Amino acid sequence: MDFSLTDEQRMLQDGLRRLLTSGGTWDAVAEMGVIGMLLPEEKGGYGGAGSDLMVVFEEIGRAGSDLPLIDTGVLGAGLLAAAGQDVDDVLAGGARIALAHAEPGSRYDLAHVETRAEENVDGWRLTGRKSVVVDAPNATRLLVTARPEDHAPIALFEVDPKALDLRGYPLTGGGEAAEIALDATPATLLWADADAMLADTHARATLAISAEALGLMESIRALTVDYLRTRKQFGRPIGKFQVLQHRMADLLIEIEQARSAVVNLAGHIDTPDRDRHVAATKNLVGEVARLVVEDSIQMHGGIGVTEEYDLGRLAKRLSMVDHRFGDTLHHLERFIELSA
Amino acid sequence: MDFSLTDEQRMLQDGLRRLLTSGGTWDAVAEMGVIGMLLPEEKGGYGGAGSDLMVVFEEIGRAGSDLPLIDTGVLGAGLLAAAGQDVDDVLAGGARIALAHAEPGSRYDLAHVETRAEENVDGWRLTGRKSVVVDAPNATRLLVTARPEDHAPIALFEVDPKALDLRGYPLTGGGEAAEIALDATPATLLWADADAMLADTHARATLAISAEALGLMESIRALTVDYLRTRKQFGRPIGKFQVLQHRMADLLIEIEQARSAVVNLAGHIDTPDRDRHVAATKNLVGEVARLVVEDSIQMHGGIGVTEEYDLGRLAKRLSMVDHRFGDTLHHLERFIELSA
Amino acid sequence: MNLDYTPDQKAFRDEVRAFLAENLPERLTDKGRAGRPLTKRDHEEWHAILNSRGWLAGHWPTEHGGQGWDAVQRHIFEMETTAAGAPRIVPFGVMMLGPVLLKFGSEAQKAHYLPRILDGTDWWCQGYSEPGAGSDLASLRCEAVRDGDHYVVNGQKTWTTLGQYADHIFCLVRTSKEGKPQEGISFLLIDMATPGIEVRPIRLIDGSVEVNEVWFSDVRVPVANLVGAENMGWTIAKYLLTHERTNIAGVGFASAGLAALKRMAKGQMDRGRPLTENPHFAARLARIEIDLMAMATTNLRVVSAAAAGQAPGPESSMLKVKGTILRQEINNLAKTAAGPWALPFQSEALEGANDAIGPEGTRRATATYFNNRKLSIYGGSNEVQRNIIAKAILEL
Amino acid sequence: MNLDYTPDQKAFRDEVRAFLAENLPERLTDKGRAGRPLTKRDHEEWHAILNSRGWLAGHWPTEHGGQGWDAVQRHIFEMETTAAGAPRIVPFGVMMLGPVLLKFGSEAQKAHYLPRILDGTDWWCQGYSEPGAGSDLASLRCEAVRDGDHYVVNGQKTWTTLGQYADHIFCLVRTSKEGKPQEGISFLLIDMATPGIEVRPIRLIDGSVEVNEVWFSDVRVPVANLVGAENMGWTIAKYLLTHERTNIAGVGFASAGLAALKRMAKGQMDRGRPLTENPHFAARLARIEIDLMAMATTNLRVVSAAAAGQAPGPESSMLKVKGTILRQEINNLAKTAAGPWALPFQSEALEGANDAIGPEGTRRATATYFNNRKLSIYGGSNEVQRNIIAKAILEL
Repeated sequence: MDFSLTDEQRMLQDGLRRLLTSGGTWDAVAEMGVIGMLLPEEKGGYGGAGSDLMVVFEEIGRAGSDLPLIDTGVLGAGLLAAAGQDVDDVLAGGARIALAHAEPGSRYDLAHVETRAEENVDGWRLTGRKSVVVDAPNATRLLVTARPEDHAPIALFEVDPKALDLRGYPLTGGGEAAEIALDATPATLLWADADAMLADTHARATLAISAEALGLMESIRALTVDYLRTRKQFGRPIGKFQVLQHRMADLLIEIEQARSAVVNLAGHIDTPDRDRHVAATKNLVGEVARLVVEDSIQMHGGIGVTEEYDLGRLAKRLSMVDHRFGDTLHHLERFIELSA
Repeated sequence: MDFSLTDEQRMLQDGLRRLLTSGGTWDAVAEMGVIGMLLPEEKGGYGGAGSDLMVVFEEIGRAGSDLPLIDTGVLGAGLLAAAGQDVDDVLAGGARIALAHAEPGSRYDLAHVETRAEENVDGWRLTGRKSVVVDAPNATRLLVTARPEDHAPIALFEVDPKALDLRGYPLTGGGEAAEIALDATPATLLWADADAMLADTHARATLAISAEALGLMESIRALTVDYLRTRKQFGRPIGKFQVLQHRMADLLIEIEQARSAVVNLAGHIDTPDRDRHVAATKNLVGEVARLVVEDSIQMHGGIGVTEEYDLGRLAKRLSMVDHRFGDTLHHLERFIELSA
Repeated sequence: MNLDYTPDQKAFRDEVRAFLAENLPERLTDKGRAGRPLTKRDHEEWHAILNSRGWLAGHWPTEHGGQGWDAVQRHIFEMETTAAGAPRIVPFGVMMLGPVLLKFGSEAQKAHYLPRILDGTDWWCQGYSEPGAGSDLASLRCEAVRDGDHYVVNGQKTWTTLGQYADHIFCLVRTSKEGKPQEGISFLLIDMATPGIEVRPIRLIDGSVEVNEVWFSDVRVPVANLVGAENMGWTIAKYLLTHERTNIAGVGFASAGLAALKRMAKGQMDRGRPLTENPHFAARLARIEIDLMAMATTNLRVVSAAAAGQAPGPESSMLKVKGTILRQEINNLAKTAAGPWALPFQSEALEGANDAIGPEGTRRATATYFNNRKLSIYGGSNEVQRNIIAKAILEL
Repeated sequence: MNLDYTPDQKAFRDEVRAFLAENLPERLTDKGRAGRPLTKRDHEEWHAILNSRGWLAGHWPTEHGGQGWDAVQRHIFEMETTAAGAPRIVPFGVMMLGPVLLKFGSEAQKAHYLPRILDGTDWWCQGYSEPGAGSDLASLRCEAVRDGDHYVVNGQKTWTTLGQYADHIFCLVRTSKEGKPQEGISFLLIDMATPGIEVRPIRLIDGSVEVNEVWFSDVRVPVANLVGAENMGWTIAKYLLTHERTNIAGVGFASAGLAALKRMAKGQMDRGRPLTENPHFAARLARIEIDLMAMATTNLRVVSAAAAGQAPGPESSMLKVKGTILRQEINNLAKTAAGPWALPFQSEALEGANDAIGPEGTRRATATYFNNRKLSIYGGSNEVQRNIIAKAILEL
């Protein structure tokens, strides 16, 4: 039993924290080798353990960064590698990849794919709609899921993003996404039976976003503690009010719970019990995230919801964690099913 | 729109409160005419409005009384009157009635009756088990439900309690109950198709116990406010600690919610929307009861769980409200079904 | 005990309904339903419609252009207008300054200002909070120094809602530093066209620009604009905090919000069934509805007592706390129901662009969730309300 | 990062399991499973079994009859014994007084008392709380006045758990009224056979009689029974509050409680299906289990840091709060699961009567629910724990 980081992980943590504090760009992060840390050696990377993902994404969260590391690194590179593609260029930062999987009616159901793939003499063509495709407006490579027919396995394709009808928009808390309409769009088949690799990469993406949430919580906690110590009302620091003291103590307790949940998932990401931990962790992190968002804003008062103060942006990002890869309700139900 | 009581109701309230404070007995309460207030004129009583029940049972709860008014007055007299029986003697206090309806496996499901009724030349005989029959050890009359065959309507019988195998025991928070084994026990048929009258009397019993819960909450609130004002710790009344102040404020808010829920049910007990209000009120009262029980004990500290201090008994009675006529979970599910 | 309205109250309700059916512009209800913010013009249009019927300030006495409604009538009006999707009445003139002038204003002030509130000549905003004095109003520092027939005002106000639309502001200002902090505060009416006033918008995280900072530099305000006596501002502010708050629970908003949430959730598919059939979602919806059914009655009990002339106690604080918790709960569940559609940032600024993302009911869920965090912060934060309740019941 | 035990730790775990399989009497686990309270004899029997293996106080140093277990080994032992349904070790001698004597006791005290704790000669209880000093220990008044070679003790202690079984009590007593209240407190060992001591049971609402009042009238205690220096009692009490609390989260109890709850609920039918298939019940069960999975890891993180020699911070307070909330949540859900079977009053007194009502798992649900309200009250109430956490993080 050992909860400490390896020396390499500690170096990665320190380096990444410093880089992100000074406004690390996509290129700088890639150059540091961070993307390669997200994949195991057998897939071309040089990390890929649950704890590697935890270290990287906790820092991403702590900095409130909106670099699309989950999309390019965990989902994109993960799927490409699983499909037997060379990812050296991706790990070096040479591509930004978006995964167009969710559809307007799919909510959080990975199996809901109505986009249709048809093969003719020219190759494959895809028709359907893809929804809230994160980082698609900036992607140089686009992975798309579709089914050749009802009930067939989900197949993974690549589509040229330049050839697309793509409607981009900003995301709450940073970053961008797009709605994508496919209308007999030419595509290259990467893998015909992609269900397992989708489940696997989404489990890892759930770990990543949960760790990111943890980092966000830590930053919000620090901001709030600082505010309680310095902001004065009724003639004394508001942190002297017992009600706020206890609320802060409860937040701290719950953030520790979130950290443990992320540790649990990191430690089980490559075990048979993975899915149950995915559900437990994402549910707990979602519950705690709501508490942290709402209580930290409440303790700040009005300034907590202004754009110029940092809390608002962090709180928005943290609040949005519940809306990717399944929310608290979705994972509660999953946990019950998997526990039966 | 009028939330005030009639002059008669106010007199009843005052009189009953005075009587119960001085340790009112069953006979004294009956003599005051309280049982008759629970039934409408067409059933032989002289009250029976939702607000009549609310007034009576709020006082029962406030006093922490364990007089079996629900069992004899609401269920017993209610069912007898609905079955066309004369209830003058019951309203005068001449009988104590227990309803043996629930069975070991029925939980809160009114329709779950496996006790079998068989008719032969000597009349009806009942076989089965009845469970947690409140006040049965003291009952002079015993009503029993049974079915002549599977899926037949539930029929209502009367059985001589003296002829029974009855195992009595005390209840948490006061009063007694019994497990009853029926083995070809002779019985008199009162009504062959009793489903509707069971639903009706149980709706009224739910109103009664919800009002009783409200009275218990008010007494616990008063005890707790008093304790916060007088008990000193760290050199000042513990009511000076902001955390306890806010917790008490929240209790007060929730007790007002419980009062409103009881008012809602009292106002809808004879309307088509009755069942939805039964579910809403019992659910809310159960949730608030848990909060009041746990927080009042916590604010009292150790003394709150000692037998000699009054809080413990009141808290136990209040906590048991969730275990009669359906608990918060049962009524949550009912409310969802009825709202669909 | 009778939960039904009296025949007179029913008749009034029907009258309100008929008026709304006839006069409430569909353009405005559509905007409200889509969660799009109203322009100044929209508000003015609706105020004028109500005023034409004498209902803009129905709770004012008849001699000042109101109807003398009691608390129950006022409640009925609020419930009906909210249920119909009418815009809320901008409260600063009608709900706040009006009652203050009626209670504390001079005859000249009443004669001058009240008609101008009704006919829309003046648009008021509120200057209470300061950067260092939010919930702790007693520590406010914006000061008014007497100079002949004028006060000279210097300082800053903040969180001034819709201040960008206003041409007048009523302010709490410090006129004395003697005695207890709350004893040196006065209530002052200020024309925002006076030189030295600057309004700066504050952008909130939902993208909205409804609140503002207001800066005062040597702003000269006639002494005639003082309401009540000098240093009486605290009394006036407290009066507004406990009286005139029949709608503090926001039952109408909550009911409308819950209905919209249900409509929206029914249309969201979750693993092959409408989200409303997910038992865990249904449970949270049911808990809210059950709580709201009770709160509506708590509210009516308070309204009914107020109509019968009973003095308000800590009830308005209780309604404020429970009401804001419930509305925020509804907002949170709406954000949950929106699912992945909660992710796109759809601020007011996008309103005109006609390119909103996702099904209509989901589009403003996230923005509303964040915007309504304010409910438990402003108007006396919920912590301050709990202090008030505790003080009243514990008498310590 | 590795969540698995090391090979050595696994070997130790297997060793504990094998020992329990061999030596834990079924009679005791049966009693525990049925929720029946253990007698003094039961406890003594189990202590003797453990002591025969040297495991009664495995965390004590080897020279005093322990095994020198680190925090992880101690955790493994606690988890395994709880999972096997073994009685808990009565903590007052082994977990509380032992570590105090090891840290603060004289050589003579160690030599005399420690072996007697292990072999069961002495049964200790704790004299901390007083009627006016529960969470506020600094205000305690039970006083010890020096008189030659003795202290003369007068006053009252309360909430003395299992005091009716004890022959010795360790007490916090006031030896000085100078300075801050906590500066005049001393830690005293008292033989309960000394004249002037009276024990009166306190009956609790679950029917149990596990706590007591202890009265002292002119009780003469040899000065040699003082632990540490005079007026050093506060330091000793604080040491116990932050150290030696590896099991404060009660993960083992919670896990065993949750498992029992699941077993019981599966057997309760709810409208034709096992209660565990009611989605609303299942949701509450799942939330508890998810929270417990995380808390178990929080606990291990703290244990692991302690084993690595890190000083305890506010972590033990955090574990106390979360742990008691979770256990009380489990108790409440068990009461819910018991349904109407929660109604019969089944106190300890009925234990021998062999006439318990309802299915076995349901019988003690209500009593346990009420009895365990104490978890958030004693050992420093959860309010006091939150004060400690806030002080540590806010540094105000």
